[in-house]
Amino acid sequence: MREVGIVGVGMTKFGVLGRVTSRELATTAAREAMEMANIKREDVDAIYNGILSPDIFEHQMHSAPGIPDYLGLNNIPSTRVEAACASGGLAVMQGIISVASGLYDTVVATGSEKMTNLPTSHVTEALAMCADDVYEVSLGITFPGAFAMVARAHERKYGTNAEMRAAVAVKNHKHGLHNPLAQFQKEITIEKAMNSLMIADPLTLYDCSPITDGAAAVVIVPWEKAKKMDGPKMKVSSFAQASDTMSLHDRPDITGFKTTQVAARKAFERANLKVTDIDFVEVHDCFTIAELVALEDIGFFEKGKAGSATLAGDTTRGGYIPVNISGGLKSKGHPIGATGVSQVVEVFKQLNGMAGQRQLKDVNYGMTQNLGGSGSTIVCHIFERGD
Amino acid sequence: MREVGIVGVGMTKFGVLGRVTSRELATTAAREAMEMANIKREDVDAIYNGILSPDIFEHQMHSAPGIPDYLGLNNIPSTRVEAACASGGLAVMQGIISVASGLYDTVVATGSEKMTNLPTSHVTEALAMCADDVYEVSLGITFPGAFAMVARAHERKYGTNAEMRAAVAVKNHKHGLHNPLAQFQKEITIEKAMNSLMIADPLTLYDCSPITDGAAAVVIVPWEKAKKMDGPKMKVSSFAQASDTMSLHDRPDITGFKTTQVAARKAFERANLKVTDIDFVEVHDCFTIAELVALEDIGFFEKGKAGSATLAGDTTRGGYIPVNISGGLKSKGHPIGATGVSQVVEVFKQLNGMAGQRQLKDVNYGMTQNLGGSGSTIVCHIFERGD
Amino acid sequence: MHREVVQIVKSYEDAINQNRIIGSICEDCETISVPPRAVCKKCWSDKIDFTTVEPQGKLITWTVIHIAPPTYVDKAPYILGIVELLNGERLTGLLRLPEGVEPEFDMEVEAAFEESLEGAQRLRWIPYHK
Amino acid sequence: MHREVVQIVKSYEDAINQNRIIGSICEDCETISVPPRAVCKKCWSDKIDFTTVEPQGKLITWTVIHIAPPTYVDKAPYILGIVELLNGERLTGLLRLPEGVEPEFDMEVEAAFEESLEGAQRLRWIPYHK
Ligand SMILES: [Zn+2]
Ligand SMILES: [Zn+2]
Repeated sequence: MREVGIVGVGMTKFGVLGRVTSRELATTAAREAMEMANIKREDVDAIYNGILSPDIFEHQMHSAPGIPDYLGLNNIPSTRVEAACASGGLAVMQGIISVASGLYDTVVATGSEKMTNLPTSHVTEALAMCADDVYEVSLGITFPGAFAMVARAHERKYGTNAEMRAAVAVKNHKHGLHNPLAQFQKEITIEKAMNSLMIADPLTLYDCSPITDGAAAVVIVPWEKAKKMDGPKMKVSSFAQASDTMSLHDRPDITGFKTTQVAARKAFERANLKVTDIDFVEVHDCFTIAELVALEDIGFFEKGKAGSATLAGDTTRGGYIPVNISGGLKSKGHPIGATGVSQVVEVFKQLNGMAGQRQLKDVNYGMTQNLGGSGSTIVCHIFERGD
Repeated sequence: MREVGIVGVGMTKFGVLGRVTSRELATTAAREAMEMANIKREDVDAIYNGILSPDIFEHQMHSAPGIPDYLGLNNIPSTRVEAACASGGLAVMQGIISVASGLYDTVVATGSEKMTNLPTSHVTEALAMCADDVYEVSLGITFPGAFAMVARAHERKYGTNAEMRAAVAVKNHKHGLHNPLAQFQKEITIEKAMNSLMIADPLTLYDCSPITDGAAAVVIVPWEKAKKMDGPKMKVSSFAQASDTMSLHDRPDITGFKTTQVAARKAFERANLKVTDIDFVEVHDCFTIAELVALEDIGFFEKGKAGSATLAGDTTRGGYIPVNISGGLKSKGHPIGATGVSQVVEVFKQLNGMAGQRQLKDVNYGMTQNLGGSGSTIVCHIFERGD
Repeated sequence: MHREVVQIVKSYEDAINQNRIIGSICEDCETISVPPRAVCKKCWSDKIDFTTVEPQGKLITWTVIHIAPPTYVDKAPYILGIVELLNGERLTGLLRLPEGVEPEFDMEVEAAFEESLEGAQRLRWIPYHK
Repeated sequence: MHREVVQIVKSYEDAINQNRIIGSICEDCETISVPPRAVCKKCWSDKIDFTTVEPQGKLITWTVIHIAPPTYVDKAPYILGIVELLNGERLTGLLRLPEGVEPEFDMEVEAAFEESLEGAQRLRWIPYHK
């Protein structure tokens, strides 16, 4: 496989965006990314689009061809991939594979979702459909519910409590303050988080990421080509994907996700890197417990230690490992298909000194972890500075 | 890119299959393909699944991880792709790219759909959602309606009439007689087809493919590996994908699909073959007019000539170019995500002398053309004998 | 660098709600697109403005839909066609013809707007009255 | 060569409709899976049979769902948990506890079956009565 790089990124405002289609959002993000990459439009060979369910949210299937259509890029291949909340990361990964293979020289990977058309209970149902319909959804499971069961199992085994989970929310809201594209720019307190509305016991409103509209995009080219380009860039060090059972109950251990462990280990092996080489990470904090579990499963902390580490400030800017400097799903928002792509966008901006007020210093390697379902799909990427 | 081959195929019965999930269907087809390939289960590196909308048909998203789950293949990557009725062909193509890249050595590409849970009007709506929601679906378009408008434009320009369309249905039903996995094994007459229930004028019931449950699967490996294997095999000569505008009205010419023209031309170029090198073809006859248009757009016949050629018997077994020997979507059935994979299954069986009563003689090159939406996505493959 | 989202679909729907059909017009090459587009289909410029187009055209193809989705079952059979506007751009739409009038190629039609509906689905085409 | 489709989900649902929980049992290695599987999760054999399992177990984790999907809104808040059966296999299910009884780790439960419903969703877990 050829080495591959990213040479441009784009992202819409994340939030409640009114009457706009995911297709318009994806097109906007793609145009920004292509402009940053300064590529000629006729050079785009293919598009990938990660999106959860335009079917349910927008009464629209077959979303992918709509993007080159709106971009005026006639007849190029455009492929939708779906892996629940990991759809965006997977679109980036499939784009990387297609360039690494030698098939395409310039690919735009996009992620998008328009969720706020539906009332909350309908969104809750749509997301629940990423769990096993027969053995979980028909019994009334929700995604907060699935992660609540993980949180309770984790608390029993390791003592990870509500305060530790709230500390994740507080930290990510604080990080999001400096991300103008984030859905929220507002600080919260541990007390406020712990006393917010109960969603799925023990998870409260502030343990959960919001319902969001938005899109993000990246431009992928062979690294040999990227090196000759003047603009910002980063190299894809490695990527990996893993799957697990659809039903949470079918896994021997639910205090972690084996998929994250497998995907992260593969990503480290393929990049010939160790976890200590990573300078910052964007993990999938759809729920606060998910961030803690991700940090343990990747190996930044021993099992059971991420909660106290978060309380101690180890995961904030200037801490041992800065986690979700973008604000994470919690504060940045979680437009499902866009999320995994927006994680890559954040790594790109950090590695190229384009992150404005939230810029980290001296960062060489950034990592992303994007989760789908109750961890049934995980996609990890590692990127390195391009200069 | 590495050269790639197919070394095993599987396909469930296509039809009305009762209480069974698309996941069980995909798993069954995958097991059959893996058994034919005689690969060790632990050698499977990844799975791709083409499926239109488990969301709408089965209240289930995130279908892909469910397949390795049911196969007992823990933690391997599993990716869903969706491109309307071209989802299956696209899953095969993404699987081929991933093996050609060097990333994976053994990939199972599956296609599946469980459609008959819903009443016909709801299926009609779900399929219509592959058109443009804002500019077409909100106005009441259906897929028979979209192809009816193509048929009428084609009739005006080239005189392709109801009898010629009916001849496609008659021919494919005749072919399907010899396919035990086809939904229908029954001959029809031109008169019966022309006088059947009007669906979307001028298309009648027998111009349309049925609503079907089913799955199909193929095993993809590097050609270097395939050559050393004892069982049946075929080589992937080439593949290509193209997109077009979502809305039919946005295209200058609707008497054909530019996507088919572009994808077929690319496939011929990449394989260094001419249309006259192809011994038989499986095209996407979701509607009778679609077969005629496909044959013209690929180049088997001049524009406007496929209808009279079909009436003359040029597309039947023993004709100039045998088309849809499997029975096509018309007689074999059209379980959306499975269709494109089942086309590849048919080419494999023909090239390996495994097609039973419908076996063609002396065939070296087979081609597939899989269509999504009103031609907004096309995926073409060319395969050659492996011995 | 950061791009604001241009709400093209909303602009189109808002116009239809005001009984107007709009297209986009490219400031660079003057190409008009109906429905409107954020990116010019000819020169890829994104400097676009909206313009109201003549709501008349001719029927270039059509179908009569007998088997309809649930929301349209009550209306079936209904005539759906593609109309080529005077400027050459095209739109899909529902035809509302007087009793006894059949659709035919190149039939001249003009836009009407359904009163009870909202957005893009308000658009209807009726025979042109000179 | 050709494989018939084994309707595992249907078999499970049919059993639940008869107030039984079934698993698959591998004819080669005797591994039991609940819910049943067409392929043995241990040895990958597809020689499987169905077996009725003891409808008792203990609660290993749970949640109380307050914000529910539309079809469950009327029931919220409700308790959903994972039950480890006596044979070590696990199932997700709804808990129906008497007033004043709170869920706790390792609480012993047994299956009950909702009368008005069909299929997998009939399953409920209630405190075990020795
Ligand atoms: Zn222009
Ligand atoms: Zn066994």
